[in-house]
Amino acid sequence: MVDWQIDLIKVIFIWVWALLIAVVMTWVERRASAMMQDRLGPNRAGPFGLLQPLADGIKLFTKEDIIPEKARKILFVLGPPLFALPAFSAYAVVPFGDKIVLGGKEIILQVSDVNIGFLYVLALGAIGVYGMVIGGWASNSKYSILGGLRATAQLISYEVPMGLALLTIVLLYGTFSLREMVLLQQGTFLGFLPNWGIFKQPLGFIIFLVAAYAEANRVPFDLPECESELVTGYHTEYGSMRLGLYLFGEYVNLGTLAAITVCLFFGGWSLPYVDMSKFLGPVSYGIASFMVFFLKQAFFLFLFVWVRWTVPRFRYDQLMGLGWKALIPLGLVNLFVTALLVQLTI
Amino acid sequence: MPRRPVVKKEYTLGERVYLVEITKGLGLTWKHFVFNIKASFRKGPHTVPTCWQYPEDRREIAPIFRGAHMLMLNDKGQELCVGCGMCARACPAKCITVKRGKRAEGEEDKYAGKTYCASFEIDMLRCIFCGNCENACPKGALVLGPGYELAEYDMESCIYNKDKLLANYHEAKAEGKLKPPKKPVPVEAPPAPPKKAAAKKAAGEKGKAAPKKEAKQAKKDEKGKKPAK
Amino acid sequence: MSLKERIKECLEEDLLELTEFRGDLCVEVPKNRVLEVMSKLKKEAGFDFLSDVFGVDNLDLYAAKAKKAKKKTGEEEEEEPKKKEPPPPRFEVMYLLLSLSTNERLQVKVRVPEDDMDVPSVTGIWRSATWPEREAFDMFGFRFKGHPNLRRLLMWDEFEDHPLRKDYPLEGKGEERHLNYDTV
Amino acid sequence: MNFQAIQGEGWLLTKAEQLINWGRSRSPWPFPYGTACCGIELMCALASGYDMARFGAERVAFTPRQCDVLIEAGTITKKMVPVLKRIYAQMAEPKWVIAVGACACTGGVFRTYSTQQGIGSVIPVDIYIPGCPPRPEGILYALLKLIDKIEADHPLYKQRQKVVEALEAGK
Amino acid sequence: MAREIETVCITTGPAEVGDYVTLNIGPIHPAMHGTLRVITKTDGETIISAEPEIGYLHRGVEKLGENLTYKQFLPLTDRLNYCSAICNNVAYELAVEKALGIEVPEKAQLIRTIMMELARIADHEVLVGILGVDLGALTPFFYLIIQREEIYEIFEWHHGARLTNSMGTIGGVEADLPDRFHQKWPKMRDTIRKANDETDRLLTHNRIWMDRTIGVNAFCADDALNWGFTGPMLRACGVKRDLRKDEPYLMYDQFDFEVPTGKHGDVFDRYMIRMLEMEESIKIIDQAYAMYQKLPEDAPLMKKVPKIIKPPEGQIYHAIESPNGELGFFIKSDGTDKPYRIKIRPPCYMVYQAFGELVQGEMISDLIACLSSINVIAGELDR
Repeated sequence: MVDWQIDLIKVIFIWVWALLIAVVMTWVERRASAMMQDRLGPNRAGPFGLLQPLADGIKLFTKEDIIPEKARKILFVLGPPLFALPAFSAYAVVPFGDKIVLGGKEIILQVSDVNIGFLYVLALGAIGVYGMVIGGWASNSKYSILGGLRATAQLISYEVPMGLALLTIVLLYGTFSLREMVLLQQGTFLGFLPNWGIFKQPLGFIIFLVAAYAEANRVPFDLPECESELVTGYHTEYGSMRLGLYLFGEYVNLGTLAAITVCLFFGGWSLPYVDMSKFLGPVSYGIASFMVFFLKQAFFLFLFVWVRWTVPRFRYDQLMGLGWKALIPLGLVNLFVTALLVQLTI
Repeated sequence: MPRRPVVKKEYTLGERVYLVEITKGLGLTWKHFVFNIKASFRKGPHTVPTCWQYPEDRREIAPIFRGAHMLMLNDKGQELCVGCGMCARACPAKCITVKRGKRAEGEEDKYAGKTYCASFEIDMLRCIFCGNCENACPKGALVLGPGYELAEYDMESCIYNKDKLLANYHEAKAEGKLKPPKKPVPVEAPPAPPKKAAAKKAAGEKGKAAPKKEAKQAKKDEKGKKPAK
Repeated sequence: MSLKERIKECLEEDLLELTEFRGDLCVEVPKNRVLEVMSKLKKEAGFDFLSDVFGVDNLDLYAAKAKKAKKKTGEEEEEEPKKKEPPPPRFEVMYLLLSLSTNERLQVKVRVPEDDMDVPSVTGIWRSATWPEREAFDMFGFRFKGHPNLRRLLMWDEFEDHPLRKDYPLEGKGEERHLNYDTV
Repeated sequence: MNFQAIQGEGWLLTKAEQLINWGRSRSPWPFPYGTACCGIELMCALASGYDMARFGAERVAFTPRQCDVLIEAGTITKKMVPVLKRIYAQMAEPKWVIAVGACACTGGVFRTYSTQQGIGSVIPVDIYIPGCPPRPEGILYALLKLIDKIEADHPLYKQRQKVVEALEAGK
Repeated sequence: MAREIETVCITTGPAEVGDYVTLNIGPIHPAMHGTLRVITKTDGETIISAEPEIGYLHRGVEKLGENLTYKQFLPLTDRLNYCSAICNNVAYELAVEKALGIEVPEKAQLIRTIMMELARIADHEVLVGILGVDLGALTPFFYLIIQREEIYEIFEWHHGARLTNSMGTIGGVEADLPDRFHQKWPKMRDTIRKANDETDRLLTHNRIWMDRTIGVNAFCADDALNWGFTGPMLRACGVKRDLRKDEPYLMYDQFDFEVPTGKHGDVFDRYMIRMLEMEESIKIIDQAYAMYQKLPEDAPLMKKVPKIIKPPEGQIYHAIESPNGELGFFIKSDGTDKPYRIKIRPPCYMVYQAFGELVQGEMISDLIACLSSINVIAGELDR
């Protein structure tokens, strides 16, 4: 196989993977929330209701497509793809496994090991919000524009603590490449703890997680599409597959964020205390590393669902307050202390 | 501008740090999650104890539930209804129309009374299932039965005629869902004499008024015979 | 001192009529003295809580009475609002007052003739009268003088009649509401 | 694809129709237009005890653009009629309407000056549910009936008819 | 009545004139309970002024009542406050019985009390659940609604309907407590408590919930009385007023229960009062049930009333403490079998008219929280 063929396969694989996660997540969210609420959830379409997302997809595809009369047509059409695509693209730099040997060729399980992969992820995360803002503004509805405005403010406030939390990680590992970061997290430190980001940067992890929730617009930070206040927020005027794209993009976004969390704080594909490459064959090692990564990601995806159905929602000003008054100072202190420690130890 | 009380927020440390209480909450939802996951693998349609999977797993309906109407027959299979129209008068929604017919010779095994209802129509879409008609019926002929699956594609099939009402009865009888006989309600006897007099007076008035009214109603029924809509 | 006596003492000559039925006291006061009476009742008699304000249309009541007086027809239920110049005013406005300290209730009645529907508004004394007065305007057509925002409350703005009047048919006169959304 | 396949019971089109119907019937997202008492029973039908979500009727959104089934539960007054009309007009095709309870179907006991005597004269209704209010089971039964109706529908038929007419005109 | 006003009130809120956005919320809006509409002027997210518009569920109940007999009107009272229909039924029955001058037998009173308190629990459960939903916490709603289903089951076995109960009749109740109640109540008491406890654990001490509710829409007791607040809304402001204590009807003077009061009248206090009242209701039911069990099995359930009810000419007003506050029926009788005028004094009507003042200067999210905490039931609001 030639390189470009391998790359193509990897790209297709990652697309399918991202899509699959999003599709399954819609099902998991419905069933898991139902189970937490003492009910059953969709169980009529296919076994255990597994085909429910498919049914939704078919229905949304065959529904009438409405563009409101007074909407900005081009922007209205542009909104949903602009929201969903960056989330997909961010997968490109996610190392979803170590390496696999196929036909004597060593293949790194990552679409592209960009040496500034980390910045790439941050940048794409920021682009995604344009989809929301544009969609909200173009709809020409007051609820939508309120949702869009909220999304903007939320993104600006939470990008900063997220950046601060990530900066500490960069300080710690001294690299921008996600793959190198994962490699640096193997082994243990202090003798017993896995060499993972969460143990070295617990505060940074919490800040990052909260900011990630805010980025993903999940409860308690789902203000842009706050059901009870803004009807459905920025996508109030969207129906049919455009809505489907928004909903879909949200879950792809979740997948990305979960993957990044795993890469940065939970040692990526590596298992603590065990080096899988020593007792597994080259092919099975590749698969196993992917499985480990996937399981970790799945845990975070479930956490997203789990928290959503447990806590109430913030108010707009409280959300801002939490971002600017609590997370940013904490992030700064954390950065300072980390910088000091790094300086002292090296 | 409204006046507002000054509210001081006093939080404990545990409340101040969001995560403690959120973790507790997560524990609670997790408990429910695990319990229900386990329960959902049980056999039978009623898996999660708090959720009834409707078409397969039906909830127990009270025997006195006020559902779709039915016209009762007595043990000999005779129709109890005499077509007096008391139910139509008691109905707050005015959704019942009754036409009275005289029992002909040779129909004794079909109808219990000397008169019967020639036609009996209930507009289910008007009905509010209050049970006033059942209470008003002197013969216990009209009863609100157990049926609750009443949805229809059009309005016409929601107007129940006599056949449908009798069919409701047969269905309920076949399923053994007939209402248990009503217990007589213990009534406190009026102790004071002046009240008695008042009651008598009222009863007397009623006694005088009743035949006239009934006749009038019957006449009206015969004349203005049209569906409720 | 019983409530009756206290009321009598408090209202003096403003008390036109005092009736009692099943323990519920009802006083009638002149229409142009409503504000004074209400503030007096609030300050002196301790009725500091206004439960409700609403109207009553006595058209049928007078008609029935007149009929009964004329001839005892008994069962006839035909409603014929006879325009025979009924001497008492057609409408009543009822105020339900409550004393929070003694838990006593009082009904205050004001008679309003049909040709003069102006009633002083008590919103300055109790703000709780805001919507009830609007509703009474909506349903009967009383014009409460001094009300901050006397508009229709329950029916839509273009509605013309006053539905709770006795001469308005129960099933309405076939009014329908149309909205032009472009202007909203 | 030849002309015959389009004109007759074309296998592909029939399968496509079945697929579309399957998707639509398995995900009837409701618009809970609950105005009065029936709204409470609708809430019960959506909540744990009966869980309408089992049929895919989930994601209760209050924006008409995203819903398929308008569940009109409760009295519609004359003041509300223009709002109802507008909500219905804003919904995207295909759309269905369930009238829950006596008030929505005919006005019920409220034969008064302010109550609309049934929404059937304002918007087309697919299913009528008697009851005041109907039990949650009654609402679910109506939903199942609606699902049957959706499954018997021919979403591509009109399209097909158009193609056939065009081809015949061309011949 | 005891007044405990310890709080300091200050005048707050923006006052400048500016360029504001008019935001129409409702009548079809997820938080507007179906039929309410509020027209707000907003500055960003802050509400400069809010004007509620009602009447979208005005069904003409009062006019209809004048054309129906006393017995026929009873089912209509169900459709006023449909969250706790039984309280409306009993309020109406008590009013007519007052006009007739009769008092129902003791056993009927106890059954009414038990059913009313169950209805109160059901009403409060819905309120707390919906408040949670509107503030973004969906799960407690589902835990509470299960308990409501259990209560509905008892209603159904007692008089044959789940929601629009039409319980009892003028002169008493028609049925004794059902077997279901005897079997279920000991267990149900615990499950209701458990569901409340779970809600409490999910919400009360959660900082997000506290931030969203404490100090939001706080209201002064003086203003509340002036605006005609009653029930939990008034008690949240710190005024200890409960018709069950102050003007006892049925046999409430024989029960031992507390009247919980709040301090500031904010959303949190309203929520807490409802949570505490459910506990008190359970206590009342226990006491009433104990008294009920002491009565002989064939004790009378009904007072003898004529078949056609014709109260003598006159007018009466009778009020009870419904879950929302003072629910009163004014009945003017002209001696015929139909009431001459029926006026219903709905509790949430008085509260909702102050809505503009309640939410002025707060944010859009608070408007939603405020509306949920008032428990506006459109059926009794518009009638």
